[in-house]
Amino acid sequence: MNFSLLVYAAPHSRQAAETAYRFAVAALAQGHGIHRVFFYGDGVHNGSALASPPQDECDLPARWQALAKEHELDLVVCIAAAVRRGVLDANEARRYEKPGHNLREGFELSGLGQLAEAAIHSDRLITFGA
Amino acid sequence: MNFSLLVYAAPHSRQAAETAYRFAVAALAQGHGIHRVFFYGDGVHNGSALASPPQDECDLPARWQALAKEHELDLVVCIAAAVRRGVLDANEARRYEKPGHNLREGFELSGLGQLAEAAIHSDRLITFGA
Amino acid sequence: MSHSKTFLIISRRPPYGSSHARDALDTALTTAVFEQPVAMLFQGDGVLQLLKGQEPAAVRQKNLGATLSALPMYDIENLYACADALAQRGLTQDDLILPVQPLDRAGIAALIRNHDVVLNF
Amino acid sequence: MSHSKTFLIISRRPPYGSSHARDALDTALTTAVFEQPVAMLFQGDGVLQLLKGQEPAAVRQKNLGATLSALPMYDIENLYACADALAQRGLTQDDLILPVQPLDRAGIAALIRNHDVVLNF
Amino acid sequence: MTLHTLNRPPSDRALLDDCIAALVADDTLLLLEDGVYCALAGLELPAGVRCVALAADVAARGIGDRLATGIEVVDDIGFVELCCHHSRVASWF
Amino acid sequence: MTLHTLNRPPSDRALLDDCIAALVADDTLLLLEDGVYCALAGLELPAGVRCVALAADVAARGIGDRLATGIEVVDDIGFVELCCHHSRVASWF
Repeated sequence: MNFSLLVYAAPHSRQAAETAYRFAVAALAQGHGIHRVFFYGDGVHNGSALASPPQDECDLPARWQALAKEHELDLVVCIAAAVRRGVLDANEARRYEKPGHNLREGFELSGLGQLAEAAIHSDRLITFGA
Repeated sequence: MNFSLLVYAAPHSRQAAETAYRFAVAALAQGHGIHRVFFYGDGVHNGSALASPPQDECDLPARWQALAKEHELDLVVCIAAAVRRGVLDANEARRYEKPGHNLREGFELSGLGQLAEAAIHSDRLITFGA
Repeated sequence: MSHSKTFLIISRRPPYGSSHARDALDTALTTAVFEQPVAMLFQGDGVLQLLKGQEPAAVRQKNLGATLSALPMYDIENLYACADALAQRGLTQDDLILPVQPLDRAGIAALIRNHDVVLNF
Repeated sequence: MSHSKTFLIISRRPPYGSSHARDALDTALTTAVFEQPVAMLFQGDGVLQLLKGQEPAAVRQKNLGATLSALPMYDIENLYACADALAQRGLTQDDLILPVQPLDRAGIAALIRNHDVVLNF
Repeated sequence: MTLHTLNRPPSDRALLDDCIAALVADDTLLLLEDGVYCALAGLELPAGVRCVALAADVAARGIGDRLATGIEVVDDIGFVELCCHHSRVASWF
Repeated sequence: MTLHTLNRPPSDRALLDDCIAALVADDTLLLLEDGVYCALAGLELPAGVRCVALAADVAARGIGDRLATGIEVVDDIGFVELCCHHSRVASWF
């Protein structure tokens, strides 16, 4: 089966982001596919390259990145939600004339249409909300 | 009268951050002092240097910065809450070996003790929560 | 079309206090642009989005009600509201910025069952 | 001391689902380190933080209950819980990781009135 | 004298109940953000408690004509003044 | 057949009521995160609705011995399987 995930919660602030990650791990372990993970609302902070949790806490952005690398996951961060909240890739940093960028490698910024596309082309879309 | 503000909500996601800003403007306009604005929890995102809202939306990090410059406000972002959430100054970026930093000029990272100190040395502490 | 699904967006939050209502609306509009059939259900505090007379300039936000009233122009014409939520808040059609079909519990359950994708905000 | 105030931290959220409970606790501990008198009130879902037997390793979080049980060691000994919140959830002192004083409505109102600084989480 | 602020709608019944339970005579309850929806129905408050709603939030939500009787509207300046005239501020959210 | 997930405690009564109202026979209600506290009291669900709670969240909150009768516990693998066995997933939060 082919899943897509909508992650609508930030790490640390809400548990939902961690639940989504565990779901992704479990689904992949059972041999299912993950068409896309779409990060929306405060969920855009899952794509932070700068998040630096203490060593005894879960580093979700790093875990998503590692999982994506291992399984070639499509991690898409909603561009409109992200730029408002200060999550930028190099392109957007240039566009808004900002001194740096902080989107983690393995994530990409794209439009909300990618959520609709994911829902259309997956067997199930599961929302992890807050 | 001398106020301190505790801002526990991120811009865009929750209205409380904007309410806090309006309160600060109103208090200063009436001639009151603001001892400190302390940003905690998701409120740390008020200190983002990269937030890039559309031009017809309120850019709260920029407004806080301008208000602080005009009135010499002490804008303190809780360091523990901030580094978890990916809001770093140059020092923390070095400490965590991150490629960049994104704390806006005019804000500073410091410990939760600054909240206690603010409460002790202000006439009133007002929380803007979510 | 093999690659078409029906979407139901359930919007449960009041306007302005958080970004949920705006995000629900943006998702509905984007999905409609993708030419998927979209229905919206306003439930709980979400019905408060439909109130006439919103003036959010003082809180520096865009008028959500004005955008909502444009939904039919985007071919989002299946607009529903929880009848209980309207009644609990003393709201009738005259109070609302655009016409919505009130649904009872059974109607809402059927609405969910009749859509391929359900997105809650 | 002229520069001393009494703090009341009201913790209303359940553990783990959000960072509120952890932030309330960190604020209480930090304030105690600053040698200010700190009381904590667990109200609403906040009383669920006090339940014995928490094992949050599976959700990759630290044990909040274990930290709470250390509060008296930080000289935070004025620990209160809303009696109604405990009763509604069927909780008695035996279910809790540390002793707390149950307070009724009037007791909670008086507690707020008797502290200089009130911080809600 | 405590100023209590509340920023959640009345559907968050547990919060509203706890907030109201904490009110005593000479306290003021300030409704703001989504909390102004609590001003639509009459709230049963203890005697001697004043209830006010923040003007910008009332206008934003289009409920200026729907407030229950006895609820005053204050602007941001009024909010600041209320903070001055009470000994502490408790925020319910 | 819909899988409904709920991640808020029962004090969010308005959400729980709307979620329960949406359940019909052959649906499953999965309680997760703070939603597992809804498993402490018995929920009045329509006939033919299964109610399950996520194991990691039950353990985290120390409520394994307190679940109402009739509520099953599933692990993350079980969550994935539930998604497969229902035609859609509605998330209440």
